[in-house]
Amino acid sequence: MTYAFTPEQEDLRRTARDLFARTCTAADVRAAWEPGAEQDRSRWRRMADLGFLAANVPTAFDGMGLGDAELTVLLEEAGYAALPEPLLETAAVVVPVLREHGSAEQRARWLPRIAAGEVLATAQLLDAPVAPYGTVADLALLELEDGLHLVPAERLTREQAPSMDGARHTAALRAVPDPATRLPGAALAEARARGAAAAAAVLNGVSRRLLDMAVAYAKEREQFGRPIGSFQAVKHMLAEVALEVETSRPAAWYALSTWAEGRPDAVLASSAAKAAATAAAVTASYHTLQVHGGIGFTWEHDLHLWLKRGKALEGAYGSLRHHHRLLGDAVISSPDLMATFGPTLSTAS
Amino acid sequence: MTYAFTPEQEDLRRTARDLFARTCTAADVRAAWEPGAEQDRSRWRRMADLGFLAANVPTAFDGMGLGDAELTVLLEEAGYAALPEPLLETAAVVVPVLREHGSAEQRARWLPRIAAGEVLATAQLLDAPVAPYGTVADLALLELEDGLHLVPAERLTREQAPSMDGARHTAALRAVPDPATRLPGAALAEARARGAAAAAAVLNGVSRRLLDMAVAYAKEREQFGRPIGSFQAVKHMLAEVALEVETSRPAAWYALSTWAEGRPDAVLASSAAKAAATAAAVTASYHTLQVHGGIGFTWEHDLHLWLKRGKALEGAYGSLRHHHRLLGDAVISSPDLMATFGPTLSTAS
Amino acid sequence: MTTGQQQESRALAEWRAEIRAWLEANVPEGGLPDPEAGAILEEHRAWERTLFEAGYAALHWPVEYGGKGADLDARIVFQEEYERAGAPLRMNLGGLMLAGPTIMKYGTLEQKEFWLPAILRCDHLWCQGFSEPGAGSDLAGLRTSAVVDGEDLVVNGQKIWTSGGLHADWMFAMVRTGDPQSGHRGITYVMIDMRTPGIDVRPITQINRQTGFCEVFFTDVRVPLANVMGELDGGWQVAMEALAHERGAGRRTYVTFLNDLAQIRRFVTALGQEDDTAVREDLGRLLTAVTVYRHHVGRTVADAMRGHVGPEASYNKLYWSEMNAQIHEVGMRVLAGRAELQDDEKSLPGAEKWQDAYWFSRAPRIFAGTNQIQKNIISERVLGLPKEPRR
Amino acid sequence: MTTGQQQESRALAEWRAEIRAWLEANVPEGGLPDPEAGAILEEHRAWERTLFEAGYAALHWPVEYGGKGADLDARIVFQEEYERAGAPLRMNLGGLMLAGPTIMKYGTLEQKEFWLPAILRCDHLWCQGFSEPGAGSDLAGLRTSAVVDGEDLVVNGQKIWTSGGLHADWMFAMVRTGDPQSGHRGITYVMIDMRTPGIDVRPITQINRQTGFCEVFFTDVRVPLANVMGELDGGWQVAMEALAHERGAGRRTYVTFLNDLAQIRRFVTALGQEDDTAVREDLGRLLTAVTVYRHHVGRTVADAMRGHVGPEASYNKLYWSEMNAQIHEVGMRVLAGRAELQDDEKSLPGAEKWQDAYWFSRAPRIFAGTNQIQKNIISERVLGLPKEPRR
Repeated sequence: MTYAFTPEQEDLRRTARDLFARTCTAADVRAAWEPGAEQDRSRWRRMADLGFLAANVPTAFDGMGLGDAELTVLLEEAGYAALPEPLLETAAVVVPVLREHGSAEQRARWLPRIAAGEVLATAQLLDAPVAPYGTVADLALLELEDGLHLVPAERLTREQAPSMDGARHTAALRAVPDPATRLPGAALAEARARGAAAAAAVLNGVSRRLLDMAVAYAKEREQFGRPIGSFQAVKHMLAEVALEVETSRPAAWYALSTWAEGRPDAVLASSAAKAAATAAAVTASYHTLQVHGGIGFTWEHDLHLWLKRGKALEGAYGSLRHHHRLLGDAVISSPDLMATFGPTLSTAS
Repeated sequence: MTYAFTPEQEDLRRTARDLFARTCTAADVRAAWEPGAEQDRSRWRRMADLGFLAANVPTAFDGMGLGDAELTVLLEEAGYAALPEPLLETAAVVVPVLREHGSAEQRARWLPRIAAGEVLATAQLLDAPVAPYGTVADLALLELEDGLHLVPAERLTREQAPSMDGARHTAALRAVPDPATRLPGAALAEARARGAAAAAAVLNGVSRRLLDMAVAYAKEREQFGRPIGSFQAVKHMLAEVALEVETSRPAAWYALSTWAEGRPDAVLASSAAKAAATAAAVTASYHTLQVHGGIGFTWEHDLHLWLKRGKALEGAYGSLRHHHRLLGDAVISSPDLMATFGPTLSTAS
Repeated sequence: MTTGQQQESRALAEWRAEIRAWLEANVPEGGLPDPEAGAILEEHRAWERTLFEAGYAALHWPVEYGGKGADLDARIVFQEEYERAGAPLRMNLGGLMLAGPTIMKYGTLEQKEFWLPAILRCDHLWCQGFSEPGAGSDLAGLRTSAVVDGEDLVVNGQKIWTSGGLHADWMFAMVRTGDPQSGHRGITYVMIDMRTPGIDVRPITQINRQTGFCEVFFTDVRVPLANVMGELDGGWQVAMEALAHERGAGRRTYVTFLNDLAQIRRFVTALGQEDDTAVREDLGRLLTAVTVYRHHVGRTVADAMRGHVGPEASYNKLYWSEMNAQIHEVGMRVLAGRAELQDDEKSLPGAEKWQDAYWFSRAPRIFAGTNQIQKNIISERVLGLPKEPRR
Repeated sequence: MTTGQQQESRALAEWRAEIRAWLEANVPEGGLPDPEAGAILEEHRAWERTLFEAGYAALHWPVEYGGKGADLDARIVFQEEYERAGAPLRMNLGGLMLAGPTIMKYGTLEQKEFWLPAILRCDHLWCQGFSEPGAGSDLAGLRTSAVVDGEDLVVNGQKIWTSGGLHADWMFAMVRTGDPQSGHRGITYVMIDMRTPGIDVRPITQINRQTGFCEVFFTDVRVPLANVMGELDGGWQVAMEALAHERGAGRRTYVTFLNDLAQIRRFVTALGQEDDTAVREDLGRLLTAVTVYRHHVGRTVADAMRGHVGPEASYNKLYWSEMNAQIHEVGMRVLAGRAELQDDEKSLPGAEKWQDAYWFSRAPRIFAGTNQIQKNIISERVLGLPKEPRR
C-alpha cells in the first residue's frame, strides 16, 4: 500500500471514465430510473469486455488476478458516474468472499461467469432491509439467522421495495437457510467490512461528482454581476467539500488494501473509511445543493441523481452511527491504543 | 411572560450597565484574577445600594418583592461585564430557594442580610466538584448525599481549587449533613433548574460581549486594504454568533419566569435554556477568537476574560450533554408530545 | 414581563379556546392531500371558504376590508392551533399575505372592491412573479420587460419558482420598465391576469417528483397600466414591503416542528431505539431547538407589537430553515438503512412522507432569500459590518 | 499500490526499527518540560546535540550539508516514532526546516559554512520574522522597513508572533525595501543577528499564561547587505518556498493525535463513562479523523515523492488544525464540570495540561495562514474558482 496508483492503474481509471462518459451519461442513469425499466446488461458486458469484472478474479477462474487497487479505481469511477449496476456488490463483496471462503464447487460455478459479465450479484447484510439490484440479481450474499449464505437466483424470494434512488432497483431478498449455500463463519465479518470499504470508495466518487458539478455551476452562474463562485461564502463551502472528500479517499484506498495485505486492522479501517466517506457525502450533499440554489431542486437538473445515490449509500453497509460506535468500542476495549492503532514494527523478514 | 421588558426593567438594565461600565471594567476583572486577591466587596455593596440584591427578596424581609424579569436583566448584564461576584448563585439560586423552601428561621436570618449586600452566597449542586466564590462565600447551598442543605460559613470546609477563570475563586465545599441545615426535598430540583436557567442568562450576556468585541475588532482591523469585517467569511461567522445568541436569550427569559408563574415546564424550560445558551457560547467562543486572530491569544487582550468565563459556565449547572439527555428522556417518556410541550388552554378563569 | 402579565392574557386564552373548538369541529377528517389539481383543488377552495365564513380567512386584514384586524399575538395563537389541528395547508397565502396588503395600500377603490373580496372568498388564487432564471439572490437583476404601449404595458420574459402558478387567476409581479442596467430603480410592480393571451405556464417537476412550482413565460402580454401598484419604475419598494412578510414570524410556529419531533419519536419507538442514549441526546437537541424557536417567535411578536420590526426578521428565516433541515436529517439518521426506501409506509408509517419532506427540507435554506443572503443582511444591517466591495 | 509494495518496504521497516530502538535507549526519562529559559534551555540543547550526534538532527538535509538526504517517507517514519516515544519538542525547527534550506539554496559558500553546521549542532537557534501587527493574513502588507545605507540595510519596525524570539541567535526575516505600496514586489528576505544593537525582544504572555511568542522591535538595526537571501526586493518568492514547508505534511503525524485520544480515554475511564454509547460515538468519530489524517499524510507523501507538491498542502493544515480543535473540545466535554479546574492533576492526571492544550488547540486554526486563507487557496488554486473583487 503506497497510496500511489501505478501508471497502469491510472490507465484503468481513464478507461473506466471514458466508458462511463459514453455509456453512463446522466441520461442513461435517468433511463435506469424509469419505473419498470428492464435492467439493460449491455453496459455490464462492456465492462466485462474491458476486464473490469475479471480484475480481481483469480486466473484459475478465467480472471486477471489483479489486486484491490484496480478495484478501488473502478469503484470511485462507478460512483462518479452513478453507475446503475452492482459493481460494488459483485466485484467488491461477492467476488472476494467467494474467492476466499467459497467451496470449490461454488467458486468453479460462479467466478468464471462473473468474470465474463454474465452475473449480476448483490448482497444484503447487517440489518439492511433490502439489496440493491435485488430485483434482477442472479446471485446474492444474504445474511440469514444462521450466518452468511451465497444464494443463487432460483432460491431467492424477492419483494420489490423502491429506493429513493430509482436506479438501484432494490428488493427485499429472502431465502431458506440451507447448509449447501452457507459459507464459513469468517466470511460474514469480511463481507461486512469489504462492503463498508467499497461503499466508501463509491461514495467518494459520488461526492467528487457533486463537487465537480457545483464548481462548474459556481463558475458559470452569475448574480450581482459576478460568478457566484467569486463570493467567499460559496468558495468556502466548496473548499470544505473538497477538503472532506479528498482526505476521505486515501482512507478507503487503504481499507480496500487491508485484506490482501493481511492486516489486522481490516475491519476497523473499513469502518473508518465508511464513516469518513459518509460524513464527507453529507457535507457534499448540503453544500452542493445550496450552491445550485433552486435549480438543484428540479427533477430536470441532474444533480439529484447523485444526491440520491449518495443518500442511499449513506445507509448501506452500516450507518455513520454504526461505524462510529464500532470504532468507539474498539477505543474503549483496546488495552493500549498505541499498540492497536499506532505504527507497528514490521515482522516481515 | 410577554417577552418584552417594561420601561422600568429597561431602566434597571441601563443602571446595571452603567454601574458595571464604571466599576467592573476589564481592568477590574483582571484585578480579581490576581492570585491571592482578596474579594473586594465594595462593588457588591454598590449593587445592594442600587437594589440589585433586594430585587427578588420579599418585602417582609427588607426586599423589593419584584419578579424574575428584573433578575433576568441583571444576570445578562453580569455576564456582559464578567462580574466577579456570585450574583447568579446569591440572587438567582439561594434567594428563591430560601424564599420558597427555607424555614422561617433561615429566612429571617439570611434574606434581610442578602438584600443588604452583606452576604456572598454560593451553590454546589449536581456532580459539580466546586463552588464558584467558594473561597469567600458566607453561605452555601450544598447538595449532600441526603439532599440539599443551606450551610453557613462556619460549618463549611473549603478546599481551594483554582478555576481556569481566575476571577471565580472556586473551592470544593464540604459540610457534615445536619438536619438543621437540610431543606425540604422539593428544593433540590428547583435549585438545579433555577441554576441552569440563570446560568443561561449569564452565558448569553457573556456571548453578547464576545460578539460586541469581535464586531468592533472586525470593523477596525484592516487586512488587504479593507476592514476584515467586509469579508464574507468574517461576516457570516459573526452573523452566526448573533443568530445563536439572540435566539437563545428569550428561552432563558422564559425559563426564569416559569417558577413565579407556576408553569409545569419549569425544569424542562431551564434545561432547554441552558443547552441553547451553552451551544451559543461555544459558537461565540470559536468564531470570536478566530476573528481576533493572534491578538486574541494574548493575555494582554481582554477577550480571554470572557472566553474563560464562558467556558467555566458551560460546565456549571449541568453540561450540554446533561441537559440534552434530560430533554431527550422527556421526549421519550412523554405519552403525548403535543400535550406536554404544545400550546395549552389556559385553565385560569 | 411584569407579574401582572403572567401567562397568556385572558383575551388570548379565550381566543385560543375558541379556535381550538372550531378546528376540532371543522377540520376535515384525515386532512386534505396537498393542493394539486381538479377535485383536490376544489376541496381546498371549499376549506378556504369555510375559514372565510367563520371569519378566519384573513385575521390580519383590517375590519374594513373584511378581516379581523387581529394583532400579531392573536395571529400566532391561531397559527399554533391551526398547525396543532393538522388543518389543511393554506392555498392562497400569496393573495392573503402579499397581494392583499399591497392592494390595500396602493389600489384604487375600484381595484380594492374587485380584488379584495375575491381573495377573501378564495375566488381568485394569486401567485408571485418575482424570481427569474437569472434573478434569484440578485432579484434586482430581473429582465422580464414591460414596455408602455398606449394604455397597456407589453410584457415579455420569464418567471420561475412560481408557486401555484398552474391554478392562479392573478399574479403580482415585478417587471423591468427601465433600461436593462437600471437595477432596482427601473422595476414596476404590476398585477397580471393569468388568463391574458401570451401567458404560458409550465409546471416544474421537483426533486421529489412532485410538482408545485411553475415557470411562466410571457410573450407580448398586454397588461393595463391601471394594474400598476405604486409608481411606474417604483415597484422595488412595494415588493420589499411584501417580502418582509415572507421572512418574519408567523409563517410557521414551533407546533409544526413539534409535530415533526413526534413523528421521529414514532420512528424511534418502532425501531426499538428508545433506550439509546445517543438517540435521546439527538432528541433533546431537537427539543431545545424547537423550544428556542417558540420563545424567539414570542419575542419577535412582542417586539413587533411595540412597533419594532427590523432586519432581525432574517433571524427568523435562518433559524427555522436550519432547524427544519436538522430535524429532517436526524429523522433520516434514525431510519438509517430504511431511509432510502419508498415503500415503508406499511411497516413504518410516515416513512415515505418523511423522505419527501427530507429533500424538501433543504429548500427553505434557499427560498425567500438564501441563508447566505440572510447572513449578509444580519452582518450589515444588524451588526453594522461594512459591505463587501462589489468589483 | 501494487501487490509488490505491500506494507512498508523492507528498508523503511528497518529504519523504523532502528529509530524505535534508538529512541527507547535515548529519550530522557519522563521527557523534558517545554523549552523556556536557562537550565531547561540547556537540557533541550543537549538533546538536540544527542540527535545530531546520532545523525538524526536533519534527516531532510542533503548529505553534503550534514543531513541524511532522507526521502519524505523516511522522515515521516522518524516523526511517527519520535511522537510515539514522547520525545522532547524540537526547539530549532525554524533553523532546520526553514532557514537551513533557504541558506542552502541562496547562500554563498562562506555563509553555508558559517550557518549550516551551527544549525545542525544547535549552536544557533533561529526564529522567524514574518508577521507584523498590521500584517497577519495579509503578509504582503508588512511595514518593517529596510533602507540601503552603504554596505548595510538599516531596519526599523516591529515583528510579532516570533516563536522562540527570546533565545534566538538569528532571525530570518522579511523586510520592506520597496516603497510602502510596493506589496509583495518590494520585500527582501534577510538574515538578522539577534545580538545586533537596536533589537528589543519582549515576550508575549499567552492566553494560558505561558510565554513562547515574542514581539521584536527594530530601531536603526544595521544588517549587512551580504545577509540578504536572493535578490533585493525579491524576498517574497524566497519566503513562499519556506512557508510551503510549514503547511505540508510532516509537521505532526497521526501519532500525536492518537496520544491525545489515549488521554481522553484515560479521562473516560477515570470518570466512569466507558459504557456511555454517546461517549463511545464521540471516540469513534475522533478515531475516524485520526485514521483519515494518517492516510491523508500517506497519500501526500506518495504524491510528493512522485514530484507532486501543490496547493493541496492547504488540505493538510486545514485538516489537522480542525481535528486538533475537535479532539480537545471532546476532551473538555468528557471533563464537563471538571474542565474549568486547574488543580485536578492529582485526582485526574493530565487534566490541567489538557486545559492548557485546549486553549492552544485553537491557535493552529489561525497560525501559518488562517483556515479562512487556506479555504481561499483551495477554492482558487485547487478548484479554480474566480478571485474575489478587491475593492
